[in-house]
Amino acid sequence: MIWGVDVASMLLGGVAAGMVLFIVSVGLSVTMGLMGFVNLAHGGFAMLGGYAIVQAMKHWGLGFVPALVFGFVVTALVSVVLERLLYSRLYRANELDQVLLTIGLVFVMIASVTLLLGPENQPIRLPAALQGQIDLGIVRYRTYSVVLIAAGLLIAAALWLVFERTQIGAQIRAAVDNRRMAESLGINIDRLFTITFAAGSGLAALGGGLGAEFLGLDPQYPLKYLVYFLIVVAVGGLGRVTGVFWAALLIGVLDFVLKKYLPQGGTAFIYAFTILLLLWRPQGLFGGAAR
Amino acid sequence: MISPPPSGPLDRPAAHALAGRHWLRAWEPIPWILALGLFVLFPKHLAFGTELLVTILFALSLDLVLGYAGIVTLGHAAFFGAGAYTVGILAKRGLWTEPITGLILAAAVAAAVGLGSGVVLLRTRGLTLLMLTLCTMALLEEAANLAHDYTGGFDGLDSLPIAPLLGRFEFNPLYPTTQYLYVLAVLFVCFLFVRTLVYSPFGQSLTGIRENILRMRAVGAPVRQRLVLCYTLSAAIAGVAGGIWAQANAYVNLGTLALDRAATVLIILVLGGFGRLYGAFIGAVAYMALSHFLSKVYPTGWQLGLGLLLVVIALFANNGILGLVETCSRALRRRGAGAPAPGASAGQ
Amino acid sequence: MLNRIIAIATVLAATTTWAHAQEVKVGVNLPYTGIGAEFAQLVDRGMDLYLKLNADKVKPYKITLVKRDVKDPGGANAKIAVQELLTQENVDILAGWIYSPNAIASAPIVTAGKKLAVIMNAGTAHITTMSPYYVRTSFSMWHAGYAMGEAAAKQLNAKTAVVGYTDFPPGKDSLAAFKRSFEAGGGKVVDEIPMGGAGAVPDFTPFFQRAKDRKPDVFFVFVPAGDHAAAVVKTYAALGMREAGIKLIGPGDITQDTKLQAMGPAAVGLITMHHYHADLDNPENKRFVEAWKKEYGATSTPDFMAVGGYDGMAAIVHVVQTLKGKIDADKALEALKGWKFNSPRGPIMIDPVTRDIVMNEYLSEAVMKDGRVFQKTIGKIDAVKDACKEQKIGPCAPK
Amino acid sequence: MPPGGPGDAPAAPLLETRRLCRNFGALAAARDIDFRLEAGARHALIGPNGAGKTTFVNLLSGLIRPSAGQVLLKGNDVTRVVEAERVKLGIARTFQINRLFRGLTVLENVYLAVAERLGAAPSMLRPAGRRLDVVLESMRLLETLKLADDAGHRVSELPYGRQRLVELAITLGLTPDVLLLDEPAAGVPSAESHVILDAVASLPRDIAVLIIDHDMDLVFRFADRITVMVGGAIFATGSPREIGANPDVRAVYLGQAHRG
Repeated sequence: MIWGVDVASMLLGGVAAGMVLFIVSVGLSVTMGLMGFVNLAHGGFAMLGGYAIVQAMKHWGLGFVPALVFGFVVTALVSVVLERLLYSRLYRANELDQVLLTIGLVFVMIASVTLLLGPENQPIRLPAALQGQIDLGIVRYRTYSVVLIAAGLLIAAALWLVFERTQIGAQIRAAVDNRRMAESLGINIDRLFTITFAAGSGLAALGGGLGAEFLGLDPQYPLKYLVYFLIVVAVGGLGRVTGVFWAALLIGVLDFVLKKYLPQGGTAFIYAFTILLLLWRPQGLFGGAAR
Repeated sequence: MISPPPSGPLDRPAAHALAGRHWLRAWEPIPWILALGLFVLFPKHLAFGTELLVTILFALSLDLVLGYAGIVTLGHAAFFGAGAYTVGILAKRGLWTEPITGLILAAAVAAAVGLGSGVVLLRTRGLTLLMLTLCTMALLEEAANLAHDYTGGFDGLDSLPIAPLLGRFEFNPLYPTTQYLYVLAVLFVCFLFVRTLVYSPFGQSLTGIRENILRMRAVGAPVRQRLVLCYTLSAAIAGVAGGIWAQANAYVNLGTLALDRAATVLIILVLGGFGRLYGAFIGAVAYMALSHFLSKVYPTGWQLGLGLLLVVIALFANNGILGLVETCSRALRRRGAGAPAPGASAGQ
Repeated sequence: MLNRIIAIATVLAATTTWAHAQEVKVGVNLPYTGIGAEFAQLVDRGMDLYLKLNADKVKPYKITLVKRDVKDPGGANAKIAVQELLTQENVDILAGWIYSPNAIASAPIVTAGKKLAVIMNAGTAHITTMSPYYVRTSFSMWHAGYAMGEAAAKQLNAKTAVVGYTDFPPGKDSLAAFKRSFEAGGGKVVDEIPMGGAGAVPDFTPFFQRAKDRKPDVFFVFVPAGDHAAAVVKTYAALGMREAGIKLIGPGDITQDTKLQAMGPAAVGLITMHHYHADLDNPENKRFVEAWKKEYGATSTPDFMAVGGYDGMAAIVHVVQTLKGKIDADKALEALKGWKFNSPRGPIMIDPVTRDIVMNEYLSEAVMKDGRVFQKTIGKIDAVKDACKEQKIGPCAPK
Repeated sequence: MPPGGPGDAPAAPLLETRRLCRNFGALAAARDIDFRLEAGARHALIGPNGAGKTTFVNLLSGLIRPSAGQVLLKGNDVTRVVEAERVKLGIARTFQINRLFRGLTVLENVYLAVAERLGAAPSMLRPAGRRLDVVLESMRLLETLKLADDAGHRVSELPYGRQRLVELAITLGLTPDVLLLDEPAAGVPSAESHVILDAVASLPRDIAVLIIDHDMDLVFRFADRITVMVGGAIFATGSPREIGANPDVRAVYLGQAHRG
């Protein structure tokens, strides 16, 4: 029984952390898979979204859920503007020029947020119902972790439906598998990318808001967590929604277990795990063959 | 001068261009004159100047793998750190304090790390390789943090007893004149080596690997072996950069192994223009001078200016500042001559 | 030949420009950007506020602040900043240092530059031993850690403790300090949990779960101030550790004033030992907090970092007055040794032997009062010295 | 039609495969291929799209590994020998879609191949241009292929037809014993294709050539032996006359269901 409680609480904690990783990273994975665009500013959209959500709750008294919706929409809109103005000019450019552009954008985002709202961490106030603990029968656990898991599952299910059951989902899958083929079938890749980019950034915003309780929210956010997002994308396989999902959960749970039982190892285990996994499967757990 | 044999083919302009492309161009001494000029005219800026020169050396080592062999890595600080800790640990324990031989040891250790990781990692490319190099570096950083007894952990190793250069010139922390000239000399030697290398047939074959790795295999090149060799040489130079940084500062810490350093040097090289030898110089000067002087006048908001510069260069220049210069000068020449410019080889 | 060139260049560089008798230049190095930007702002505001509130005490001299961004804890940028402040700006006094590694890296330059250097935050215990010109107006990790260990054993009657700490030198210092006094007082540290580096993800759930499984009387946590502190309290509450009968204690970093209100009721019951919090009841502090809110907004609050800057500037002004605007490092040190000041944190003094600060430590409990979290002082230890240097432990022992 | 070569003598083929198979998942792209290429042969490989011709060339050059079976070069088993090593043993190829060093000049493209063959490539301390032997040989080759005027131009600046010639030039720079040409004129406007076809026709007689092409005129003019592939297997092999007269082959090419 004690053992069961232990395992259950470990799974809950790890899965909840994994869900945050999933929500933020999934957009990055799909846009990178679709266009091969190295968007290092993805975490920046998570930060912008998180800020929008916190500010909306603080100044306009918006509830948590309406604020999340607001953050999604605002960030998606901002990202479309940036995508049309900046990203679209570099679709066929060298990936290193893309790195330069997106890192530059990250610097601009960090500096703007710092100048406008200060360098300090932005605390998020969760509704009282989401704080404290919840009794799940076998174990009492942090309510918000359970909420995160539910939210993550909901988003994953919605994404699955979009990808499997809609025209646009089918187009994205086709384009990720073989862009040239998809183009020759008359799929408008640029338009597809704009839509995916907006949705992915919006999701990142949700992740920024939902994860703020764990990850905090400050101007350095886009750089602080970039490595984690990239690890999830690489381990999951580019452009694979299910891949990102399982990779995020795997890393979330593994990180949790290792931290609990081997805290002395620091974060070294996650890096070692990523190295071994990528050597074993260079295209990630769910990635296709090398292209 | 080349002395063409009686046969005709070597008289063609393309053959002349290839045979003479390693020749010194008129403007090539300029960076070195400027560096000496800085020493004479701005003696108060030598601490910054020393850091700038070390960064150029580090970026140059990255250019070898990234610009010439096309290996995109986010883990190059692993070698910088390996070199820095080699110098630091040997000096702190009183085992080795002579600077020049210390650099050779730093290069050897970094090369060993490069060889070991290169053999394992260079079978992959793209995002996978990027993440593998990054994680390897992060692992080394963790290891350095855990090996507190040797590395000083987060605090690092301070007040390293570095022997005077050539037995005569002390390293003064406040007026780093010796450091500056020392780093400049080492940079010059390393630059000559890299320059020779990229114009050699070996360098040419690296360019071939960058341009089309599959075709390189199809002409019979042992691609993996070349990449590993190039990676090892580059690691050795990065190790020299790290070692000399530790000597000049009499200090090592975990920052030498950090992602920050690896990412910054990548940005610097891309900003300057990779695969062009001088991109390391231009990029380091542009990036560091801008952030240094902008942060003096505007300590809280200088990142905005830097970010905008990166965005503008990415949007309007094809391959960094040197790419922009090349495009402009080609356009000017075309307008001036009214004839198509002769195809210059890429990578020069 | 080369020798001579270097010598000439050195002389050229060293020729100091004319210093106005009336103007004193203070070179400030702080991480105005990057992960420490928030802390830099607090220290910076603390300094500015002192000058603003005490304009008459500065007269007839003029203090000019030359501010430099040191960007990161990497050491190199801080070194360059300090070197240039000394050689280009010819500052009379140095100040700043948020991060300990930067203070460590700068030490040789400070020594070579022969200028008074006031450390306004960096807390690793031994850094004041690294240069004879370092004077610290902030704290050492041992101040709070050591006092907390004593209080936990005696006042809180704890028998067992688990220590969770951020795995970098201030964290290790804090662990060592707490453990030493707690075990001397008859307690036992049953588990020591390193919780990742300073830059790690501030999700402490797994570590706290491990601590909870150990069922200690108290859980002593050190994390660097900032967003990590908020996460500590949230995790503690959310895992139901209070209900499990485990008291969360630590240095004041975990109840940093700037984060406290955002923690809300979850923070209630936290017991911390520190040299400052904004709710301290003394006239100096009342004046300080009031002026702060007037200057930087009603929702803004000073904290222990701000006080480090504030007191540091007070020390500098004292030096300027004593030396009549002509700053000489050795005389400045003499002026500061044994200097006493009525700070918002209560009476403070610079230890004439160690050049480190001597100050009161306050044991506080977070309670709800008038709808906000309030730090109630429940105990006080007068004139605490840095125990690490007092007891000559590890790197604090004289070489 | 060229006169019958030494292909009539079955003694020791230059290149041979035995029951060569390659599967991609459930798809068998090469099935039990027994094939012989004689020294000095002009051998054409034809078949409808998707017949597995390029897969077969990839197996011969070592770009991909077979699922089963053997590849023999001059009687030696080279099945396990990697692509780059096979080049050293004398097998070289062109690609159906250009694989060039697009950012480099035409001369540098050929230089890379010649430098590898002459063992100059590992040299680090001499300037590439000082290896006059490599430069000279590269230039001579370009002159032979009438590319010398373009030698200084970047490959990406050339029209596609010229690029196809560079593709051929790189391969010839390796002076192979066995030359595998995968649709050398594919994608080239017919006005320009004759240059490539002339170049192919004037290859040295001692090289054994295997050519894939859809242009039947070219195939029947050039080849002294033709192999027809269908569905990953060899469907027929014979002299051009035999293949031309084979009703099954005609059926395949006229799109009728064969043996239908």
